[in-house]
Amino acid sequence: MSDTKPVQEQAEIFSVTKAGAYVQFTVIAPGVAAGFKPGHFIAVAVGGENTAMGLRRAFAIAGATPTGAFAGTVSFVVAAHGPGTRWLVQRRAGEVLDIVGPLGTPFPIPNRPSPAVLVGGGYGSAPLLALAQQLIENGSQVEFVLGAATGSKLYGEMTAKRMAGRVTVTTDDGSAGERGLVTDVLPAAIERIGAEVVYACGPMPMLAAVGSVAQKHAISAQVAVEESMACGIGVCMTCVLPVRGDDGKTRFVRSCVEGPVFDAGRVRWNDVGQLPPDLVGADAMGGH
Amino acid sequence: MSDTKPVQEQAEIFSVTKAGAYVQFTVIAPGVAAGFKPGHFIAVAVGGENTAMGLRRAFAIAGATPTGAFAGTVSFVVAAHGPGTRWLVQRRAGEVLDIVGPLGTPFPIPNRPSPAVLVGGGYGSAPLLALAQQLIENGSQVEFVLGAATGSKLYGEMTAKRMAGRVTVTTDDGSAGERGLVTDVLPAAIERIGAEVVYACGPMPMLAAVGSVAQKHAISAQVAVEESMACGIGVCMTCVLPVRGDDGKTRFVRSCVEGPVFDAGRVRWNDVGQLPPDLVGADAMGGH
Amino acid sequence: MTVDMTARLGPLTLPNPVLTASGCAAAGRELHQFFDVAELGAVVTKSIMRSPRSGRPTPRMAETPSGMLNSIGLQGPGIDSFIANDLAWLAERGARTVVSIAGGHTDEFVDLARRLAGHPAVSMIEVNISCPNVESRGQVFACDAIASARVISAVRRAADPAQPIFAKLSPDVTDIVHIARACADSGADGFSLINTLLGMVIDTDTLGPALGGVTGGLSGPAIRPVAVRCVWQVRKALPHLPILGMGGIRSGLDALQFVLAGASAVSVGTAVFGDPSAPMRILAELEQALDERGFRSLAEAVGFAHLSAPARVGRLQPTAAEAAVS
Amino acid sequence: MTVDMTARLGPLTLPNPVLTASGCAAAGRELHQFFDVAELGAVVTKSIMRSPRSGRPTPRMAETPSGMLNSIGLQGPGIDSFIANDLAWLAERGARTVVSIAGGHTDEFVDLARRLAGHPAVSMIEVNISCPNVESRGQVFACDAIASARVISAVRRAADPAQPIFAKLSPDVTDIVHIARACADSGADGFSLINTLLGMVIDTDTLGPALGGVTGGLSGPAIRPVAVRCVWQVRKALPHLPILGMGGIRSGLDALQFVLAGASAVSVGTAVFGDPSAPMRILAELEQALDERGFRSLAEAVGFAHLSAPARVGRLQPTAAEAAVS
Ligand SMILES: Cc1cc2nc3c(=O)[nH]c(=O)nc-3n(C[C@H](O)[C@H](O)[C@H](O)COP(=O)(O)OP(=O)(O)OC[C@H]3O[C@@H](n4cnc5c(N)ncnc54)[C@H](O)[C@@H]3O)c2cc1C
Ligand SMILES: Cc1cc2nc3c(=O)[nH]c(=O)nc-3n(C[C@H](O)[C@H](O)[C@H](O)COP(=O)(O)OP(=O)(O)OC[C@H]3O[C@@H](n4cnc5c(N)ncnc54)[C@H](O)[C@@H]3O)c2cc1C
Ligand SMILES: Cc1cc2nc3c(=O)[nH]c(=O)nc-3n(C[C@H](O)[C@H](O)[C@H](O)COP(=O)(O)O)c2cc1C
Ligand SMILES: Cc1cc2nc3c(=O)[nH]c(=O)nc-3n(C[C@H](O)[C@H](O)[C@H](O)COP(=O)(O)O)c2cc1C
Ligand code: FES
Ligand code: FES
Repeated sequence: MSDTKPVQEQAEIFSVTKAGAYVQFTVIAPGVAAGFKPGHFIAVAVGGENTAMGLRRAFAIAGATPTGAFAGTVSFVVAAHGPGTRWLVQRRAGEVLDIVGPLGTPFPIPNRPSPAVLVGGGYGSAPLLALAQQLIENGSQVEFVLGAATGSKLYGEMTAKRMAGRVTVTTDDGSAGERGLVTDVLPAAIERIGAEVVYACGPMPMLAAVGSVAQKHAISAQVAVEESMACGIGVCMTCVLPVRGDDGKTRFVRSCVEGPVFDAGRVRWNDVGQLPPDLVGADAMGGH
Repeated sequence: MSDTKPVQEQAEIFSVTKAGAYVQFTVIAPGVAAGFKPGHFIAVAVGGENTAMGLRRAFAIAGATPTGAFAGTVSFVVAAHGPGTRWLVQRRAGEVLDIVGPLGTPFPIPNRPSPAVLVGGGYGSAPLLALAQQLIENGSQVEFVLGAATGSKLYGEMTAKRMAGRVTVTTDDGSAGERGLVTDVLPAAIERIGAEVVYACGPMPMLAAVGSVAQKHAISAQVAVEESMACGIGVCMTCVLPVRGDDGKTRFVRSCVEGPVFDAGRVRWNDVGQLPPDLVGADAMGGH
Repeated sequence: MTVDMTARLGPLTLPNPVLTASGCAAAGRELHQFFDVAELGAVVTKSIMRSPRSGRPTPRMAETPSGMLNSIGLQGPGIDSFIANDLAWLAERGARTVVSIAGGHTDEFVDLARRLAGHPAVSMIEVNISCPNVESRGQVFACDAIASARVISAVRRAADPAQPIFAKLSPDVTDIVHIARACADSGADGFSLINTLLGMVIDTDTLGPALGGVTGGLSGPAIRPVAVRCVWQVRKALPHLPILGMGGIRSGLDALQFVLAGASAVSVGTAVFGDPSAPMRILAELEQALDERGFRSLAEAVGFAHLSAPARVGRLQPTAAEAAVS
Repeated sequence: MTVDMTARLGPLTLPNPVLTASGCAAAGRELHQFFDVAELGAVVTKSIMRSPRSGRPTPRMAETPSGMLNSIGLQGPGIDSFIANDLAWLAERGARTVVSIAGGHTDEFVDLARRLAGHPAVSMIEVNISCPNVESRGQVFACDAIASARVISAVRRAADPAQPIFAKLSPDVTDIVHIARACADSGADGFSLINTLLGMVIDTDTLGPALGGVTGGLSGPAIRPVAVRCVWQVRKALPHLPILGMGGIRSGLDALQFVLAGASAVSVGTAVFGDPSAPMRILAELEQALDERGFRSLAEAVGFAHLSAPARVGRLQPTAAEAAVS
């Protein structure tokens, strides 16, 4: 379990701004901001009073400003997907959101400066911006690879450029940057800076692919996954992934607590949604 | 069934104004306004998208302006009671309400001028204001008796005064008008103008009491009831009351279609919520 | 948009698969103010019994989260008045009609079926066996396979052979497939799934039951997952018998869930209370949803979810295909 | 506010009547970040089995109107690890603990009960018989009176006499009172009502079942009316046995419905996912609601709704009294 204690806050919306296909929120949540590390996420209640939607929605924290002259704020990026996110993107500054966070296990930071490539798919780049800043502060060289289906679904390109200088963009339709996938350009980026680690956030197939590229270069890939979550705090067991442990055994582990950040090399990507027979406890499932 | 055909309209809120303990809405609903007669009600969808509240809420139409220079409007008065009305009173001008109406059977209008006393309990006075205007137009003398638990729960006193001149007010706590019940002052009002009919709208116990006062004066009382309604259009049978028919037999009749206006003398007030054995079809309930 | 929306309920063919639900549309008259009831797949009328019935005392309903409880108690005018007035009115309008019948004992069901025999306006009979059997301490017929079988076989024998009979089952049973099998073996031409779940609300002001009938039937979107599960189970066990699916359908995508699970047509009930024109809207939404997913006909989609993921993928639009394989 | 909130579950006395629900609070650790779990009436732990269990493949949940489906499949570390880690942690915190046990056959339940005997942290055992019986083609124990009775009597004999055992029943049965009676006759000290309803969602993009487990358990406010009805029926039939009520409780007034219907305490499950501190909020709201209605103790309110309206009126606050008589 992450060492920072999550809190529940009634967070006033400070600003809501459109960012391409997405909507970026900044909310006043000093308690969440205080504990924030890159890779953490929040769980937001949606639908308001008398809603039929009882479950929270999870969003990666894109950044946080700890309490100083002003109360601490937290920002996150929302893609309208279904009813909950559609409700969310209709909120306005001044309204209050019920949020819980910071949740999950953040990205591990190397204890000595190490060149890193940060790979973001769609809004997946949101948590990487704060991560980049932290890496740069500890003296690491960073380079970005941002990909999306189309140009409007890229996020944070400008900020990334400002921080890291080098940003390679790919889109499936070629509407921005190079036509293709992030994994087409990732190897070059890794070699350019002699990266010792790759960080990634985005759709699961992309994370799996990034993982194998890193493996080919014999470096580690730390990736933030998205699994359907009912509670987000570790009590319900809906969000599990098959992950290899130190003992070499694979278990279903909670991506809301042990994750969302995992070492890509330990996730059994091809077994996601399956029940591999060698999984610890799979034998006991026989009768049921 | 009422002869006017109800319509469903997406009605923009033209104005929302506080009126004592109540909130008065005026919405743009030409179709509803066109068919309106005093006593009609509307059914309003509440809670918005993804709400857990699937049923409409019923409100008496307080008044309507048919389409002329501007599109027709309909007004109604809301008392915050439970989640649905609490949601409603938080709406603002410019928002859109999904309403169905006009619904129900309106107040019967005597075909020749006839002095009438109009008795309103709480927001029950709302539909009586439009009724008074119609009666006055057909040459009938009208007088108002308005009652409520307390002064802030009176509605329409000023408008009533302007239209009818004579308005007697009673409150349970004496905070406005005379301390007491509408039925304490009703007999005097009836005698003052030699009323030939009493119209009333308000809580059921009040309607029953008004009915017996009218009976003592051997005049008819036309009262608008409030029964819990699921559909408001006559298809579900939740809103029934035990009402005596022309054949002298009592049946459960739908207050959303045959009502909400009934001849008080025909409603078996003491049997509301009961299953009187002489009710048509009560014998068939044996096994079930 | 050129999806063939023809719905086949065994021997019965309807121009489209969206019907009303018994008890949620009376006999069509009131909804006819909002749309032409002849445009429905069919009107399903409120369950009718032999004699006039008062129904239960009020309060008869309580709103619940994404649903409602009702305890109407089958109020109705009795079969004679129903045929003379309601059925006649529906016939005039050219509305296809599914007549729902209910009884306190087998004989009552039989009488009702006989009375409807040969009536041109009757497309089908829905046998509401989710009602109390006076001969067994008011236990609901549909909760007992033997009682259900007895009613269905008797009705099948008594009814006009040209009129298909569907058994309307209750979800309040340990094994709905067991009940469905008993009905199938007794000659049911299909199933209406599902009736309401038995529920209760305590009024926290009066501190007693909120309903005059103490308990009531739970309906609306709240019960949809239970209804879809029942349709899925019965379709899996008895794939040759058609299903009229219902339970919390409020949109075309809700209806699509039932179709994919195995329903050949759907009834829209409680949703009508919130939106009187819901059936017509849902029909349009369902046709569009089928079209977007590459189905050329409703029939292709019936029971589609029972196919394996790979078998389904061929037919899916890109986005869905990804989801299915990923 | 001076309402005595002491809750009595047969031999067991708890300082207050609000517990977590099995599978919705793991073993308390995570919720302890939001409030002190020792302040709960008790922590009810996720059903534990003999050996480690992987649970079912994902997706394991689908949101539904005012509810959700889950198909976790009883993932857990097995009894040894549970006692060594989870139970030890709860004991350290001084948290009262209700341990939920599940098994594939009677022997597994018995072993589990034995392993828990004499453990000081165990206030009570909740026997989750709403799980599949491997010896009868995976039929759920709680759907068969004989299988239920067999498990309960075996567990009662094997368990520490000082540890009350509650039978947790499934609502997916024709007659829950029949199952409850069988459990009572077999020595159950009380009942936990209710477990989830079997439900299903079809994903309209993949056109197949939304859950890896195909069907799942429906929980949340959607099922509350069914849960209240089950509590009412069992309380009416077996008034001498205590009930732990649950199913869609999200507020103090929701909890009050269960208490009035006959529950001596309540479990808060799905609501925790939407509001991690829900149990503490609900406890405060329930105490206030009891106070406003003139109850001096929780005990006075248990089963109150079974009294006749006149009998109730004496005790009501004015507004409610009017409502009750009008
Ligand atoms: C750790 C984590 C971080 C995330 N970060 C972001 C982010 O920064 N920006 C963003 O736009 N989205 C993010 N998501 C995805 C976001 O949570 C879903 O898009 C959202 O929950 C969908 O809700 P909905 O009501 O719009 O859609 P619906 O499909 O109606 O949601 C129904 C249910 O499924 C769950 N669900 C559906 N899709 C997803 C999904 N992709 N991931 C998890 N749960 C899902 C919902 O939580 C809800 O319980 C993140 C998800 C996770 C798990
Ligand atoms: C013909 C008619 C005319 C009405 N006119 C007015 C009016 O002009 N102004 C006004 O403020 N109120 C009026 N009411 C009452 C109003 O409909 C209820 O106060 C409202 O439905 C309560 O909804 P809620 O969600 O706030 O309360 P809840 O108690 O949460 O409602 C739950 C359910 O019970 C039903 N219900 C609860 N109380 C009533 C009630 N008193 N009458 C009918 N249904 C009820 C609701 O429709 C809903 O389905 C009228 C009711 C009827 C039947
Ligand atoms: C007010 C009401 C009355 C009903 N009356 C009947 C009835 O008379 N006969 C019947 O078979 N089902 C009856 N039902 C059940 C519906 O036909 C339907 O099976 C159930 O409500 C589930 O569908 P829904 O969620 O779309 O309403 C009634 C339902 C409601 C809400
Ligand atoms: C995710 C999840 C997991 C559950 N796991 C269990 C379990 O392991 N054992 C059990 O007896 N009940 C389990 N339940 C059922 C709950 O304990 C409870 O009986 C049911 O959810 C109804 O209460 P609720 O609506 O408050 O959640 C689970 C429920 C959910 C939602
Ligand atoms: S979402 Fe509940 S355990 Fe992860
Ligand atoms: S409210 Fe449905 S019939 Fe009157």
